[in-house]
Amino acid sequence: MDNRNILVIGAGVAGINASLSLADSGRKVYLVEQTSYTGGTVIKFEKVFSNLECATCMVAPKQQELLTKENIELFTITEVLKVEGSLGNFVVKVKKRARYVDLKACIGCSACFEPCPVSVKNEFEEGLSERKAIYIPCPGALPNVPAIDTENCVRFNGKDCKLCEEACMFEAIDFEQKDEEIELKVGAIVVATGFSSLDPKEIPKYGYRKFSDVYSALEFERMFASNGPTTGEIKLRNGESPKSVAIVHCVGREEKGYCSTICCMNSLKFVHYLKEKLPDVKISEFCSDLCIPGKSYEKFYEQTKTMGVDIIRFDDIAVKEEEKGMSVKYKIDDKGGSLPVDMVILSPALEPRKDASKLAKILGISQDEHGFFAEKHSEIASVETSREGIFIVGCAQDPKDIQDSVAQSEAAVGKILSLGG
Amino acid sequence: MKDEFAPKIVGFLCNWCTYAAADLAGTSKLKMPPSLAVIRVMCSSRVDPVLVMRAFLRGADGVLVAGCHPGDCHYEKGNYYARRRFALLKSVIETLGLDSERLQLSWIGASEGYRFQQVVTEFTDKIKKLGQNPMQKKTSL
Amino acid sequence: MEEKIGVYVCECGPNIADNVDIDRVMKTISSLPDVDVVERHKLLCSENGKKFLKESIQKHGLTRIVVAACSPKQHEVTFMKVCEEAGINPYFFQLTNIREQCAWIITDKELATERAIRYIRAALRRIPFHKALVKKEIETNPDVLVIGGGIAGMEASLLLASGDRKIHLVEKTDVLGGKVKELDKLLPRMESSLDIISQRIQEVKQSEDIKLYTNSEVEEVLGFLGNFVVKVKTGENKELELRVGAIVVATGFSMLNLKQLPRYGYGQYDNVYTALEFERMNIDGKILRKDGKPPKSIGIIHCVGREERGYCSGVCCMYCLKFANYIKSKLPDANVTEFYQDLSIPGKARQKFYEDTKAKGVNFIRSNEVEVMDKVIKYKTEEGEEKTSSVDMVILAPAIEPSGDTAKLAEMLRISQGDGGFFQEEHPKLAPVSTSMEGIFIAGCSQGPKNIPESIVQAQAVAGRILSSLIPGKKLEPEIKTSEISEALCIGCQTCLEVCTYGAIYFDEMKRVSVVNEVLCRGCGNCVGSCPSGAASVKHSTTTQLHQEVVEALR
Amino acid sequence: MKGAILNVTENIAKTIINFLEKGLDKKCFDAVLIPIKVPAGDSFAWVLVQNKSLLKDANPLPPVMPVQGAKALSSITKMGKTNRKIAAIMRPCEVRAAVELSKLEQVNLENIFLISIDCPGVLPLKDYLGRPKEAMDKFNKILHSAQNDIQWGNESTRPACQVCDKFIGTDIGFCQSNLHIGILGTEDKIIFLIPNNESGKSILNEMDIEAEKSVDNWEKKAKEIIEVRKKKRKEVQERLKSEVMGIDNLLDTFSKCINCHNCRSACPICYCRQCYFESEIMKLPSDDYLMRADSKGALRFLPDTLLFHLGRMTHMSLSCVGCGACEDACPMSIDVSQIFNFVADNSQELFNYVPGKSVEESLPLKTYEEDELHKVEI
Repeated sequence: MDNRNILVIGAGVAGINASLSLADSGRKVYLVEQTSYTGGTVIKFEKVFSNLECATCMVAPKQQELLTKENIELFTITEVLKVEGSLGNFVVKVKKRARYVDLKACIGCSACFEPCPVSVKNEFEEGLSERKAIYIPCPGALPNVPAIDTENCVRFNGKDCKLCEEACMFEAIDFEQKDEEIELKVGAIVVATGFSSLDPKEIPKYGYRKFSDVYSALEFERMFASNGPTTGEIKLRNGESPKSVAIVHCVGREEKGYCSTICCMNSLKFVHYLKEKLPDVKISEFCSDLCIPGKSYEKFYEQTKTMGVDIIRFDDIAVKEEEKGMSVKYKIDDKGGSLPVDMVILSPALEPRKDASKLAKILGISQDEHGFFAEKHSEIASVETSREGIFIVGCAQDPKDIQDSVAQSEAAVGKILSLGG
Repeated sequence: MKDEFAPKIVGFLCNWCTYAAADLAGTSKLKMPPSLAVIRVMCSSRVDPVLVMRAFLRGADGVLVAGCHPGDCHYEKGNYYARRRFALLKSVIETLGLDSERLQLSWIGASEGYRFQQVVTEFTDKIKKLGQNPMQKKTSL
Repeated sequence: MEEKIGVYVCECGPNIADNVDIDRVMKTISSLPDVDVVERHKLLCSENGKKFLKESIQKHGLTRIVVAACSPKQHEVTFMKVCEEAGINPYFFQLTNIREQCAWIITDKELATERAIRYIRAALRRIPFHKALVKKEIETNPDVLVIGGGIAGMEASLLLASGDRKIHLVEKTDVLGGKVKELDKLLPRMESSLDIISQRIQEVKQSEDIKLYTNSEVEEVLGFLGNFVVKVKTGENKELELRVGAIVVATGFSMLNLKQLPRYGYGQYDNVYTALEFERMNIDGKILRKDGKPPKSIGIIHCVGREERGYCSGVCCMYCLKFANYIKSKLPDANVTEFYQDLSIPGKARQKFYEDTKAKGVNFIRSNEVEVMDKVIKYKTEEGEEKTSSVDMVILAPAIEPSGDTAKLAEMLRISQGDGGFFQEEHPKLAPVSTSMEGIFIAGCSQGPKNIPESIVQAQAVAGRILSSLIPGKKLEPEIKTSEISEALCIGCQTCLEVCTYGAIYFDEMKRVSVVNEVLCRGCGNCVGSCPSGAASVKHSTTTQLHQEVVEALR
Repeated sequence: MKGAILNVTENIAKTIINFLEKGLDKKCFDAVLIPIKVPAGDSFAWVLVQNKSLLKDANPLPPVMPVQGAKALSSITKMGKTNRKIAAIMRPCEVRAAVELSKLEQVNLENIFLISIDCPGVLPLKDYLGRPKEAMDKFNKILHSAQNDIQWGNESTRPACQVCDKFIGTDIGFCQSNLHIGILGTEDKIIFLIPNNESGKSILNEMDIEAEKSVDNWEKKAKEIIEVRKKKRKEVQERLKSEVMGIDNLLDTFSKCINCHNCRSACPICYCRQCYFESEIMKLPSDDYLMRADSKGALRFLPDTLLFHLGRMTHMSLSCVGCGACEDACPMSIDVSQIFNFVADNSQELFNYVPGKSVEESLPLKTYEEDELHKVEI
């Protein structure tokens, strides 16, 4: 392999792990991340199953190591435009969008947030709280440097506003920064772009975005997050705490035609969240099949059951509005039932990123019928693709849990380093 | 406000979780009483009971040992051992009738800036109610 | 020679200066007897800030540096580099946090200034006790021992083997291929497992960088990362000594012994087969009952032993569906019924395989209580109704268990067994293929029940971990701030040895004292917290250094 | 509970010595570790006897405990196991201390045949040294009142012995000796030989002593006395709570302490090569003491007396077997053993751990449970 440098696309937990291992082995790594922060979806979690470890405690040391590692060059707010060449000699063109804040000068003191007049929904917080036009997604995000969202910033929409620049004592804010296209020469590419969740709005029977207290899994996660919008308080839209909660699995499984692997465990985790804050809340968990494989997952399920949750199986399910709160109507074989609840949490299917097909074309790799990137051989080469030198890891290849995503990222490193050079 | 009792609390914070939570509380500008003197240790299991005892007998109004939640320890099991040592220390102090209320063990994760603020504030209030550590004035100590 | 101490206070723009009276801090600290230089700077971590610091150190010939600025987690490394460039040991340096834990959290400027002064004085009390520490490097042997010649062991060996790295593959039986070679077809495309496995076996046998030892077992493992010495008893009963840098455990799994569960009728009634026996039958070609006739109605029972083992093995649902396909292709009009508790068919491709199988007329019955009698399966439906289904053949999917020698190997390698008795990974999420004993890796079902693709990914991951850390010709740089045990003070009670998570302390039988292995020690200090006599101590976090900070806090 | 019954010839001590001599003859063990009166006659010392004839003036149950038996056994086996069998005849607290030390690698119990004996307690060294003759008579009176006196040996023995509820060398005393000699309620006519494990039984077989007799009435009497002791122990601890506990009481109690650290030297469980409180860690520059004097107004010297005692309690309270050796050793007669015993009871209760009960049971600080002690977490 002539060129030893490696391009990693996506700075989630799989991308970070691959970059660190490749850097440890002495390779130069270009890590390209679409958003302004590292950590991907995992840092949105408060805790991870099955040992309920705090996600930040787990990932933050890796993020910090990433930022201080010599031979890793991190490109944030950057996307891949073009990929040419082959194993050992790829030429990749990337578009690095302007952050409008100098990564070196800024020390993350957040003095520039307060004066900014703009306030819009914060995507990182799933819209549960607002952020300014100059923002970091959540306290503790790394790199701890804000970015200016030109879509909402009034300066980029005609008004001559310099409030953030004036508040900054380090002249870190530079409105003249330009997007730039950069050419990277690499020997191999690791695609770790992760997944996105099905928008439950696409399936009307769940009443998502229609009834007030129907939340998606990620929304509930951010509600429970100690560094999130409500600093961990579980509250309904009207500010009260829910007395009864329904957690619905397999949202979109029928429509998608596959089981997304992690929703059962993630939903069982929510029982611990709820019981921690609301000890006597009544919880019912609606599932069609329990997907809890492996040596530790059933133990977690048994332990969760002892906390007082009734598991209700269903073939079909829908959420109806009542005068007070909602009710979950479910059917199993020929019997059915209806359960009044104050809050509903939906576990939506995992699906490929919206821009997966665009990236597949750029990389010259194929997708499977669901839109996930297609592996070369599902049994013995699940991290390789039809194009030699391009590897796919994590949920970009197939919905899986953090352990398998990290294992796949390490496997890609193994394949790359074993090619020698 | 000057002569009001300002407690002196020694805090052994574990580098990976609680010290990170303290930093996060800082970056989030969460205000808290200036009573805690932070000492950074790599793991809560580094704190041996006699180190805490020396601070306590030397007159610390309060001693806080804080680390990762059990199961989150960066070194896998450190905090389990720390918990046992702390329980032993507290039992010895309690049996001897010295107010063991002044010793506190708390688990604070890296993203729990608010919890860190809450623990420091509540512990300071508790110590204010207990008053100054009598050991400070005992000449024969 | 008296130490020359310099204190540098960073204003961090407004962040510290706004809430800490820097002038008062400078005045107070300068008045202290043992401080030679006290300087301030607008932003020490900026380029010119670092230049200013370096030049000031060199100009005054300082030997100890205290910087009062932000969190050590952010810039300790930055300033240690500056000290190094300025010519002093980076450990003669202490960064004290007067921003996140002082200026930003204390409202009253008076009190914040008082706290900042205390933190600087605490660092000043501590710095005289700092000792110079130097980066260590240790020689390593790049070769690798792989235990287990199954699909995972072979995959790891093939990826790791190279000109400058020899692989020693030790296999207990006389053939490679492990359990996979006992399977007829592989999911999902029903390819013959022989094609895939034999090609792998050929590659292993032909590689001159892989030394294969069949009918061999590991007897003893000594040493540590980069320097293992392993005793292997080979087929010809010879004892071999191998020197390797890393060890990969790929010992696979064994199936639950069905004789332990009489309610499934294995061994009591005819035509009750285990999954592997049924695979054997298909490899031989025909599905026949004991009396030589093809079966008309077959029952396939999932989750056998799941309750007893306390976990779902995750792979049985898929291979039971595969069995149904075996049957439907060989005996199209045979009646097939599958009894399951939960269908574990995760991932993008598995549900489709289930739906295709169901479309072939296979019936599925969910039941948590199933009993096999002679030519009949008794089961209880979810509503509690007792039902029976007459069958003339039963196939059982037993739970996956750790392989027989797991306990012996765990003890020999000083790694622990976790849930289900499988080897315990170092971290369930971020380090699934390494163990707490650095240099010892686990792959495949030895780490937990999993299917073939996941085992292969784990084997490739082990290759990733070894290829990126154990590099031929490159020395290992272990943790610098490790613990150390004073031979004069240690009485050999071994409390530290037993609390050490990483097996980084061993007992010197001759001197009867415990000794720290600085390659494995990660500097957590648990041993120091457990040592009553203070014989153990952690470099750069000694009890005296910590006590000095306590003394200042209580002044 | 089964055991053997031996008829007493002359007195209990003689009978036990004959038993030991027979053991030596039959090669069940090669040497005996047993207390013998010192030539000056006013104390006893542990002696490793190999020549059978020297056993004649040995005393398996001396009136005083100048040296805790476990310390003697530790100095024999600290550097590794003996390759010849030694029979050590000690009090239950000495056996338990030896078992505890074996878990700390300071005693190696291989080839050691531990024999325990019902212990009526021992006299304070001070009382014995002054007038050994009268003290010996007083001790024998206590010993022989073993017939039915429920208050067995609970006034003139040491305070620690008066409240000791683990004076029996079998499971009811949480003790794991190989063989236990019961003398309670035997009116000096017989003694019981009760094997606690296989090696105890095999030794008795080798000496063709059949151990199938029931010892239930002995056990019943022992349990009665244990209950009495437990009650007395609670009463003493209540008294301690009011008289000694609390910062001022503690400071007064230890104000007489002269920092001789005898209590540590006599303690079988304090095994460190150099005590933390005498190591470099505690040696501070003079300005540290000036600073403390400055903030308190005055500072007593030698400093950190209470720190030594409290610190030692955190180190040893989990393993303290309540043998009272510390109190005997204290020149200033501070009732240290009662304070340490009280602290030890609470520490051990925390992990419901009984020191020296079993070799397999790990020391509490060498292990952990994932889900425990939530009451100390805030």
